[in-house]
Amino acid sequence: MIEARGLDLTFQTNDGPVRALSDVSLDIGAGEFVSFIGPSGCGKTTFLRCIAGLEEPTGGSLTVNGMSPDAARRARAYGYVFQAAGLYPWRTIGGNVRLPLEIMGFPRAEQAERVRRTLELVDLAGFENKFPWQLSGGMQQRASIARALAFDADILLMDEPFGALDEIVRDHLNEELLALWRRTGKTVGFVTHSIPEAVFLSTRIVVMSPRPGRITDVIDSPLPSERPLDIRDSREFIEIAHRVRDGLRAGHVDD
Amino acid sequence: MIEARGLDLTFQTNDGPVRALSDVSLDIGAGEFVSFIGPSGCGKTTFLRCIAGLEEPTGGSLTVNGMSPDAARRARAYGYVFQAAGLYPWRTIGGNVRLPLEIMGFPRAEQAERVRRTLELVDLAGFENKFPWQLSGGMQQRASIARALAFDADILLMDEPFGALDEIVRDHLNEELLALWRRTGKTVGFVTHSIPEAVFLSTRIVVMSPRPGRITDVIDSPLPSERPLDIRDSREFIEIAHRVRDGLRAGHVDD
Amino acid sequence: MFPILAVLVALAAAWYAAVAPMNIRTALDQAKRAGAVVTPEGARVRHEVSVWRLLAANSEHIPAAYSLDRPRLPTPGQVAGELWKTTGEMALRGRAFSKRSLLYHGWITLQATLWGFALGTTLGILGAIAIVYSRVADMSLMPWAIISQTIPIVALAPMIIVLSSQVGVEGRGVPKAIISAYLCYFPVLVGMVKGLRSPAPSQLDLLKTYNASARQSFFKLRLPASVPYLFASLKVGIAAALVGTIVGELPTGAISGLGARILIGDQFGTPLAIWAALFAAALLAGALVTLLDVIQRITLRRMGVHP
Amino acid sequence: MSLLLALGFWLGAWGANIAIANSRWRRSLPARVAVPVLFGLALLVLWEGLVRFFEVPGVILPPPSEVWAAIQRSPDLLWEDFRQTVLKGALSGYLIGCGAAFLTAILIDRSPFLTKGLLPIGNFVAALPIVGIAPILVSWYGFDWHSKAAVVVVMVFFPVLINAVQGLRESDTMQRDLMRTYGASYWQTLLKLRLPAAMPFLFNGLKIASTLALIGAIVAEYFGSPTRGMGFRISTGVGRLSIDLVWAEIAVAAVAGTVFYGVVAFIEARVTFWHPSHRRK
Amino acid sequence: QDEVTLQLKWVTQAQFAGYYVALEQGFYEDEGLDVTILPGGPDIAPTQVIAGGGADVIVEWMPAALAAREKGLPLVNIAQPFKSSGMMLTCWKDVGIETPEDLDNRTLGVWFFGNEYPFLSWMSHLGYATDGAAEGSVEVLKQGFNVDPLLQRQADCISTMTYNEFGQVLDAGVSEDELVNFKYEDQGVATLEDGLYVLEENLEDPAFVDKMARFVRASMQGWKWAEENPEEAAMIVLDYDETGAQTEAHQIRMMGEIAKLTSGSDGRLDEADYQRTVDTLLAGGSDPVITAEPEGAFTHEITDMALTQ
Ligand SMILES: Nc1ncnc2c1ncn2[C@@H]1O[C@H](COP(=O)(O)OP(=O)(O)OP(=O)(O)O)[C@@H](O)[C@H]1O
Ligand SMILES: Nc1ncnc2c1ncn2[C@@H]1O[C@H](COP(=O)(O)OP(=O)(O)OP(=O)(O)O)[C@@H](O)[C@H]1O
Ligand SMILES: Cc1ncc(C[n+]2csc(CCO)c2C)c(N)n1
Ligand SMILES: [Mg+2]
Ligand SMILES: [Mg+2]
Repeated sequence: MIEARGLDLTFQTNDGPVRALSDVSLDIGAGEFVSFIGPSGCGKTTFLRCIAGLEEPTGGSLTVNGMSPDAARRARAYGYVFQAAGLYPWRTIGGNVRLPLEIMGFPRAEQAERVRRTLELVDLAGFENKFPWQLSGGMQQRASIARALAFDADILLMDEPFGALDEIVRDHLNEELLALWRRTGKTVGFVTHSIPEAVFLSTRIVVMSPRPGRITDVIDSPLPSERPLDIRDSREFIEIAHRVRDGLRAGHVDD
Repeated sequence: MIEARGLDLTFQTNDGPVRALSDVSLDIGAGEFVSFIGPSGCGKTTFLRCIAGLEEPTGGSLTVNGMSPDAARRARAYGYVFQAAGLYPWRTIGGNVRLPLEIMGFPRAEQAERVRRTLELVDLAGFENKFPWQLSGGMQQRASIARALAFDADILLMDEPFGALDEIVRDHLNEELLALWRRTGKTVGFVTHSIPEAVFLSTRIVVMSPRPGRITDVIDSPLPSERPLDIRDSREFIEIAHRVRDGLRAGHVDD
Repeated sequence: MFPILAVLVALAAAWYAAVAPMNIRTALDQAKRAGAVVTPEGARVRHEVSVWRLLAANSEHIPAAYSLDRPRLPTPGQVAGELWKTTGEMALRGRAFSKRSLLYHGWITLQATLWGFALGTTLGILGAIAIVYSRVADMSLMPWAIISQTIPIVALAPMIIVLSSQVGVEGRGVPKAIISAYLCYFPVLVGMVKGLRSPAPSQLDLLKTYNASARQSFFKLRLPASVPYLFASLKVGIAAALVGTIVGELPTGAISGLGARILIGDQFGTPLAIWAALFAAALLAGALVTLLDVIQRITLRRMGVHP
Repeated sequence: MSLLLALGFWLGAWGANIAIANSRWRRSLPARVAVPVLFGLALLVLWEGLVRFFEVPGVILPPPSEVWAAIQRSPDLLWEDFRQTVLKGALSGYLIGCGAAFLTAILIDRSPFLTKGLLPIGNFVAALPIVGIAPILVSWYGFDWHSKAAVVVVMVFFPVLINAVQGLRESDTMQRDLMRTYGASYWQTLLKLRLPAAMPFLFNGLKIASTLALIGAIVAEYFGSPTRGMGFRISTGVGRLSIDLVWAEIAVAAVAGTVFYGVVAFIEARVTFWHPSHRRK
Repeated sequence: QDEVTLQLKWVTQAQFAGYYVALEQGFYEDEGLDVTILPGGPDIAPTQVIAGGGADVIVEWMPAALAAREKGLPLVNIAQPFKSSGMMLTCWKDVGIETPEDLDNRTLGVWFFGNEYPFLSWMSHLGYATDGAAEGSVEVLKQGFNVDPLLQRQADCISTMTYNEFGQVLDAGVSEDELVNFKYEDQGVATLEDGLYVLEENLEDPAFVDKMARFVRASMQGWKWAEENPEEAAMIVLDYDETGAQTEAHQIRMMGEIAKLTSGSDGRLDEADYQRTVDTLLAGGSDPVITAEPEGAFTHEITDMALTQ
């Protein structure tokens, strides 16, 4: 469904070019849940942005559903959670979540219903009329997750969505996300720094490494799709986590 | 050194008052390392901001080194790492780290030296001349940590400084921070969502709970001040972590 | 309110202090003609002497500097008196809209200003939209928008009048509004181009992932993000529109309006009339800008801007 | 015939511009020069065509070719006027006016008292109409360029003030809080945070003022001047029906104004490179 | 009724009383004319207005009209209600000016905008250059619309009209014996002011000619009425002044002075005056206002029709 072949991306900056992606090849099938993990600056965000058609690769090829990322973007195939919440300061929390719904022309009643539902999902019921600066950091992040979940995109791209959340909310949202994914069969691209989270959620874990950003390891998870929270104490889980940690460490040694 | 007595803080918003802190009393002695943990929206940031004199409590009393927080702020007692990086877009990374040094009137040569050293500490050597928008999210966060460490404040207030970092960098920075703390005897207020991180770093862990924000538990850590990374596998460590997790969970049940 | 009063009092005091040096020459000329003793004697000689020495040598004539008929610098009191005579007093006598009343002329000017402002801001905003959304417009329009502002309106005014009369526009209201719009549109254009481009790349990216149409990204992102720039521009724009109208009132036949009052006041040597019209214009502009400021505050508050 | 030719040229230039603007050289310097030049040429050709076709009398609007001839005829005259009006009147007035407005903005911003007291009054000074102040200032500062500079000062003051004040309020809360944690003094916060954050707005004002300065200097000459200067030449030219010379002066004004604006915009791009409006890809 | 649009040279004031009187007293209406009077102002060149079709007939000074004619705008004088010129140069006596010879090396205020021609002719007559204060030359200032340059001694002399600016100087408290006036009329360089001009091509249309004849007849009737009833005429002008800034005293005095200039004319252009104007302008020295004897710059046809009926 998503096919990257020898992807290359070099940024031109004031003090020389920065190679953010180098020869990245990856296939993501429909309905897969793929996590990206890697040291900071290894190109995770950049790769997600390429998939979403927000960044123009300088080399290689990339198709999404057989189309160019741009065409897929135009078909509104994505929901994107950015690394920074990026709420519009002049809209209330409700208004921010409603934004994509307005743009995609959902009927008014449904807009209200969806806003209510997704805000409840991320535990923000009652904060509808607050403005972003009146929310704590974690609440802002949850609002931005709600914004991406409010409409039903086929592909969900999430860039460290749960970074600013405490363990318990995080576990809760992990479960919700997993349930949503199983229910809807969406394709998910997920960036995280938490190895347990990556293992818990994914069907596949992509380990990346920086300078230049590239894929160093792709780990398939044989865990069943039904995953209670305590699967994290299973031997299988711990083993996969170990493999991921080793992969990560390898990337760091390169420095 | 930091004394809060019955602190209260209510925000007035367009749809009614929000009680962000309610009857918070806490003493932090000089040289302590205190972590704050709690569900998002429980007032961690708000409390840190009160200590730094950035927010005016609506009730109770608060002194820092026997002064008002405002006076302490003016005496340049703090280094503050904000939850969002907040780098100035018109300054390079090096320039951003140099900013507090310029303001506090460090000599030029020392400025350069300190910038170099702290950037190295957070693994950003070589990114001195990049602009903030040319950095990844985690790199921005590290730059903002470097900015707070560049000058030697007595009190370090850090609001989820390592949220956007991968495990390995995070471990590395945890160790560095601990070493710095031991070496300098700074007082540290540290907000985190990671229970292991809190336990690993702190002499005391403050568990908070929302609506209204209050302290529900204060857990002393009997761990030795010399803490290798593998102390995390010790029984003592795991026990404390459990207590923290229980405290956190209790806060969530309140909802 | 108190700070405004305090600043006003300070300004008025400085003004009063400036009246004596500004007017002393004229006052001495008149005193001499009336037979008083002044030093030095000759008008031509006095002209060579600095005002400070004149003030020192003729201190008994300083009061006269404050009550001249045709002062170089009238006192605030004189200006206020003239203003009152041509507004409040007329109104009290029920002649608020006679042609001798500044209320009437202010109204004439205000009308053209508002038309010019409406036309100018519309043009400015549309131009900014074109420039922000169309590369061709950006590359070709902006340089010429700049050039348009370097052409002095006074040079164009006669052409605008001739052309509008050829197109069959009766009266001088329309050319005035056009001249007013010509001055007004540019600040709005420049400010709005900046404002419409002010959203951060990440904010734009979000809309891109929704594949928002140009229209949607305009109304949902660019426009709200540009509001602070918009209001700064509108305030400059309305002031420019008023200046434009008044400038336009000279070449359009100087028939009525504050500009015509100023010209006639100039030609017939009645400086008080000029100052009164000037202040009327300033009051008008101040009122308009203050109104925009209030609207800005309300809008920004409703947009939840951090206080 | 001339009309058809002109229309044809215009359409062709339009098409060429669209092609250039969408080509991949669109960011290159030649393309960025070519597009406005082509656009301008098209306007000139259209102007020439329309004037010839409708036989507009030369005393109302001469064709560009005649204007060009007038420029070639009198370079010395144009240079003398340029020096008088632009170099002496407009430029010095611009520098003084913008400087004063900027300082006032800082003063206003520094003291809440002045913000409440001076800014509302500043609003009132906003629209002191140039035609009203020009005769007064000519009578105060004489006929030469000093009075023109004074008019320019008054004209540019307000746009720069409004934008500077707005700009100084632009830094966001977190950026200001950071400075507070450093215990930064007012001046440090101003220098290191609020001024850089204000630059996008300030340059807005400076750009608008750069065109106003020229208008101000020219119009002021209507109310008394030596027998040189662009405003003098324009008003005298209209009276003498030497409209070709008038347009030659206008052309000089346009070039001077554009260069002036361009210099300010160039500096702006260097100073506010970090602002999203300059960070476009 | 035939429509006629008249473009004045300057703002509504007694200088144009005849036309306002004719309008107010119904003289135009009696001739079957519906006349619109457009006041002028700075930056309105009546010549440009008529060229653009904004007026049928304009009030203009002959030097400007002849200059326009040379520029290819064929204006024709159809009537000359002003017999003599009201222009003067008014100087301070105490700076030592008594005769034109004393003007050497002085600073002089002059109106431009097409009104500078008589002055330039006079200077070349006197043999003075006009490019700065020096021996054998004068410094020329473009004067604005007020008399401040004289009162504040920024200039030694300024241009005045007997009926207007000179009064302003006196109003400012200056007595006549402090001043020296050089009337252009006395200096032999007077040029004709305030004539009525139309476009030559329009005169080929008999209907237009007839209309203009009626217009001139009614206008002259207005002028004669104004001369006989100066105070009422001034009040009529005041009624038409929409700025409301003109005063009775000013307009009555102006009407009195204007009457002196119009009284010698029945509307017919005196060819001797015309010739003197042309000679003055041709003698403009290095930069003559016109370079060749104009042809067909006036016609008696209209006044003949108007006056013989
Ligand atoms: N706009 C840009 N201009 C120049 N360089 C950039 C730009 N965006 C990213 N980079 C560089 O590209 C590299 C990869 O950045 P990217 O944001 O993809 O990292 P990441 O894997 O998301 O890191 P993190 O976990 O810290 O968010 C970094 O070295 C960064 O400096
Ligand atoms: N400026 C403000 N105006 C109004 N309400 C505010 C403001 N700042 C914070 N709040 C409210 O105060 C409460 C505490 O916020 P705070 O930012 O301290 O939470 P936190 O513990 O830091 O959460 P997180 O872990 O998500 O950052 C929240 O309910 C928030 O909505
Ligand atoms: C731009 C311009 N400047 C000066 C005059 C001078 N002028 C010629 S006739 C006249 C009326 C006399 O009171 C005046 C003032 C003008 N007309 N236009
Ligand atoms: Mg990233
Ligand atoms: Mg927080």
